Amino acid sequence: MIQTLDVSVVYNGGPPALRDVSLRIEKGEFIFIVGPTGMGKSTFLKLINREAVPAKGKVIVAGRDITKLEARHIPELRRQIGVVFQDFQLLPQKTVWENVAFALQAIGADRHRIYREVPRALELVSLTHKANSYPQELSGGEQQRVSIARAIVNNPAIVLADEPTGNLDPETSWDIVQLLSKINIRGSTVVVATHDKYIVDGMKKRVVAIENGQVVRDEPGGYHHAVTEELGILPP
Amino acid sequence: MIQTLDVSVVYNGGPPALRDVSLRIEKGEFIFIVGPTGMGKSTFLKLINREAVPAKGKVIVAGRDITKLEARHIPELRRQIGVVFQDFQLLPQKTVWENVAFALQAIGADRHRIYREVPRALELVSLTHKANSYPQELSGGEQQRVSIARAIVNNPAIVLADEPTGNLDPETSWDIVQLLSKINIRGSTVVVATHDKYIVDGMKKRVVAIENGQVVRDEPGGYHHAVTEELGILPP
Amino acid sequence: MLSLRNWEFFLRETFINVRRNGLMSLAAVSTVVVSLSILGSFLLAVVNLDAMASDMARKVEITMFFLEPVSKIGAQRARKRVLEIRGVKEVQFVSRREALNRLKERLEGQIDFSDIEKSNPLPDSLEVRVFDPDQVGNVVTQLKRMQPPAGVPGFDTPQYGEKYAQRILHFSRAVKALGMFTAALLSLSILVIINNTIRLTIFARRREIRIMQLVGATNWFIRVPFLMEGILHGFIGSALASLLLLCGYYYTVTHFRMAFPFVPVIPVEGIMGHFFWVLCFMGLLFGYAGSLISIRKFLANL
Amino acid sequence: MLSLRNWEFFLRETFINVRRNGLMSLAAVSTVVVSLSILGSFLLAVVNLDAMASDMARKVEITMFFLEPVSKIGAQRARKRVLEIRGVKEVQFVSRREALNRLKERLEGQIDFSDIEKSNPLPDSLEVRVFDPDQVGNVVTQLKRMQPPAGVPGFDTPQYGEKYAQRILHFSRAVKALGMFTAALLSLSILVIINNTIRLTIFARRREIRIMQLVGATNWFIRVPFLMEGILHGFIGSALASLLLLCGYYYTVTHFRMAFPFVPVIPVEGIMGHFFWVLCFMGLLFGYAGSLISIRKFLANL
Ligand SMILES: Nc1ncnc2c1ncn2[C@@H]1O[C@H](COP(=O)(O)OP(=O)(O)OP(=O)(O)O)[C@@H](O)[C@H]1O
Ligand SMILES: Nc1ncnc2c1ncn2[C@@H]1O[C@H](COP(=O)(O)OP(=O)(O)OP(=O)(O)O)[C@@H](O)[C@H]1O
Ligand SMILES: [Mg+2]
Ligand SMILES: [Mg+2]
Repeated sequence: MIQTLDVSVVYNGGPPALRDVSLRIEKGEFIFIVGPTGMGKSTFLKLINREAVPAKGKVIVAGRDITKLEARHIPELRRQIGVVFQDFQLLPQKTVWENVAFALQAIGADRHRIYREVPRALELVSLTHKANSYPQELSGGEQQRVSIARAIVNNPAIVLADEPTGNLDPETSWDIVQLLSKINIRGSTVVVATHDKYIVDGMKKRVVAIENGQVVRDEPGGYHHAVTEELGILPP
Repeated sequence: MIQTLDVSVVYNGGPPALRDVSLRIEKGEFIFIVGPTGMGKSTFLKLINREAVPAKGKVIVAGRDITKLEARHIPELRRQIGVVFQDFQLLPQKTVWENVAFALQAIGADRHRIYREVPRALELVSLTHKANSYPQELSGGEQQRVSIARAIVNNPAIVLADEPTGNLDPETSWDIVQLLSKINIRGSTVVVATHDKYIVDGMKKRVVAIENGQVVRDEPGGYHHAVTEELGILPP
Repeated sequence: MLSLRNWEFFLRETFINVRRNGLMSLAAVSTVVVSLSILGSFLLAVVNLDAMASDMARKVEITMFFLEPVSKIGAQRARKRVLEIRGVKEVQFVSRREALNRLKERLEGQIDFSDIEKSNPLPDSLEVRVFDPDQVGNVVTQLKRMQPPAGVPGFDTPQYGEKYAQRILHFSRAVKALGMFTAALLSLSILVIINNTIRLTIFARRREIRIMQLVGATNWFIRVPFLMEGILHGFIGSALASLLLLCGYYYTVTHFRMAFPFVPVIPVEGIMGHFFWVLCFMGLLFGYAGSLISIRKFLANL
Repeated sequence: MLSLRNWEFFLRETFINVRRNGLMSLAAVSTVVVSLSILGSFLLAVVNLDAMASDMARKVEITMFFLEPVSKIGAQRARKRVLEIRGVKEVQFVSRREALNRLKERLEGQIDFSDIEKSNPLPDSLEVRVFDPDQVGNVVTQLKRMQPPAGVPGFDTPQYGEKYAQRILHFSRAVKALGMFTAALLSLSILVIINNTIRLTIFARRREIRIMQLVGATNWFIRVPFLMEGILHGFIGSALASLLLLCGYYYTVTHFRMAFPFVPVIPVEGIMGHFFWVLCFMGLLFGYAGSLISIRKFLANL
């Protein structure tokens, strides 16, 4: 369970990126965060893995207020969360294989598990043939899929995907969302920040729209409210 | 006029990223490059600004075969081309303003021109309020728009846009494409590699589809052939 | 927490990093080589200077003039008695004849010795050397108190170049102190240089550290490969520096000995083992300290 | 191509870079400070050692013994004659009486002088000093050929500690040669260190260089701010090092003089201006060379 209570985020002196956001995401939920560019979607995701610290309010993840987490306990939190970063954040000196394996090594997985899980994850994002390439040798979409593979390789309780299909064609995008959906069905909570109208409309999941740092819409349905109405899905 | 003649690109020892691609783009054209992820769209764009050198074939830009260009003449070529990079390629130590200004400084523009053009370009991508931010302090979509502003600031003869709307919401994406269209009407040749079906379908421009390093479709119309037929636009 | 599996990972990680960051490794290692060579050369110079100064100091002599001419047997007895005194290293009997010969040699051409040679105004004497130049004063006091053995004439007050001895001692102490002070300062400087270099190699990879943190790696997990890399760079660099210095020293000593046979230098064998390990240890330590100090900064902003 | 506008841009660019890359600038500058301080200290030491050795060599004396006792006026005449010889710096008359007094002082307690004092076997003499110790041999040859002025007794063959003089000369030359060789080697080492440091600062920004190339900047346009940065780092570092060294030297010289008043050291004023500028120039040069060498590599893959 993820919950934010009246959270505001202020980046050094600027206007608040999030303003009094209260949102509750149940365990096992699949939720889309949508909204115009620069309105606070990534910031909201960063709150959950404590990349961002709120100026005010509480962020509760798995029953703990992580705003008060000591620095040395942050890795524990992050190991339960798989993140697909908007800018991929791949280690440039490591191959695709090593990048994905690193997420397992960091949590102390043994050789056996690494050699079982990494190929499986690469298989899921269709990158087995690029295992020995370095990130700079990949196309944008391939890098994005490496980031996805790394996020899901250790079966995290929470998956945060920030624009996971921005560099993928519609067909591959759909495959990736199906993959996230599968992981969700297996028990992970999945939060996807996206601009992809096709996907949001097609999935008919809960959609939270953020505008100017505030939640302006929270209902199951499509990317736009009109679509939701068209689909005939009513707010809960 | 941009023309490739039987061009193949091979990245160190791997399978060819482009195979015998012959394509002719007229001066003042607006063209979309589409295709599944990792199939060679970016590689095609990289050929034009000589980021990539073909293993075979000719690449003719403005009447010159640039595959034989000497290293010291490459900057001259690149100054005529504005590129929106798929991974933005912003200078991390420079502010948004400085990043955009750098493209002008590099071509030796004077102070006056810089102070006139930079604010105008930032205005066009709605980033005037972020002029003094550093790239790390921007959202993904904002970074992307800085890259766009830099690409168009010096009115280049050719604009190459690699996935220019991957991090933008549908509305902003549409605005950006309109912007590129306006620049096209003013005389620049515009080549856009994209996955954005909405935009390609909406623009009804020439679409080149690349798959497995080869041109598999080249016709005015939509993202998919089916859409093109639906639109009733016939191949020329 | 530090299981075998982890160490395996760290070792592989370290070697992969060193290989993939060839340029940085080269820069780090060559800086260590060069700077430790400087430090090492300096230490070698100091050690030798110190040895020379000590050697000079050790040459301070106390002369005991017999009040009257003495027989060979009497001289031997007196010599033994002096040798028993604590701190005395060597005692040599110098007969009046020998003393005159020495003087002649020294003043050759300045004096017409024909007159003097007949009467020989020089007395018999014992020349006393001490182990530790610091002890000259003590030994003299004891020599003054000493009773000559039976049948042997007494001694005049012991003579030694007091001012000269003081000066030499002063000098030798100054060399030691200055050497140690400068060595400390130089070591510190070298540490600064190596630290800067390592900091820059880590700085070039600050983004990687950040990514590792974002993926949930603990700080020590991130830190260990960097520390091992620092140690490796330090060790390789210092080993190369040691080798270079030993070769250079061997060459220099050989030539120096030929040019200045009278100046005492420490032979290569005398410093080899010790020196090699000290320098390697220093390199290792500097590498470790450098990376430890440097990485801290980049791990801070979790 | 290099318009005023460009220089304005480069200057601003350089200062912005130095400010925004505070950590790297700090590392670069402190490395320059430390390594040039080492080089500077060494040079100061060499210059002083050289001065000392020259001083020693200059003390080599040639003694001309008169064959017979000489009058004061005769001695003065002879002295003038000797002074005319090329290469002679100073001539001092030493009477037999003085000579005996000196000897007494030296051999105090070793000889009973009562006998000698009466007859005084020592001759009158002239002590000759030369300007350049290398010229001793020549001067001696000329002295041998010289005719004593009228009314003055002739001279014995000129005496000088030939072996001693040779040794001192040898030593002084060795100090000079070794000093220059080591200074060259050390300068090279410092260049390596500074070059490595600058290379790493540029390495940390290799991506930026790549981006600038992609945007169409020419290589010289990219290079100039880096070069200027290198020069700035080198200059600031060397200026600080000079200051540090001058203060340190002043302090050391003051104390050293008190401890060893008989050893000649070069006063601060004697090196100040010159030294300061040489070191600053070196820093500047090293900074420039370092960045020029380093950036080349990163500009290559257009
Ligand atoms: N590190 C930072 N420092 C300062 N401002 C920041 C920082 N990160 C984000 N911002 C600002 O906060 C606002 C929200 O950013 P955020 O990344 O959450 O937007 P977003 O909704 O993810 O946008 P996009 O769809 O473009 O990714 C933006 O205006 C951005 O400029
Ligand atoms: N520098 C490189 N070294 C080696 N292989 C590369 C390099 N750059 C691209 N490739 C490979 O070439 C192929 C084509 O890459 P390209 O970037 O052109 O694809 P793309 O069509 O732009 O894909 P995307 O839509 O994901 O951006 C990919 O398989 C990629 O892995
Ligand atoms: Mg975002
Ligand atoms: Mg691409």
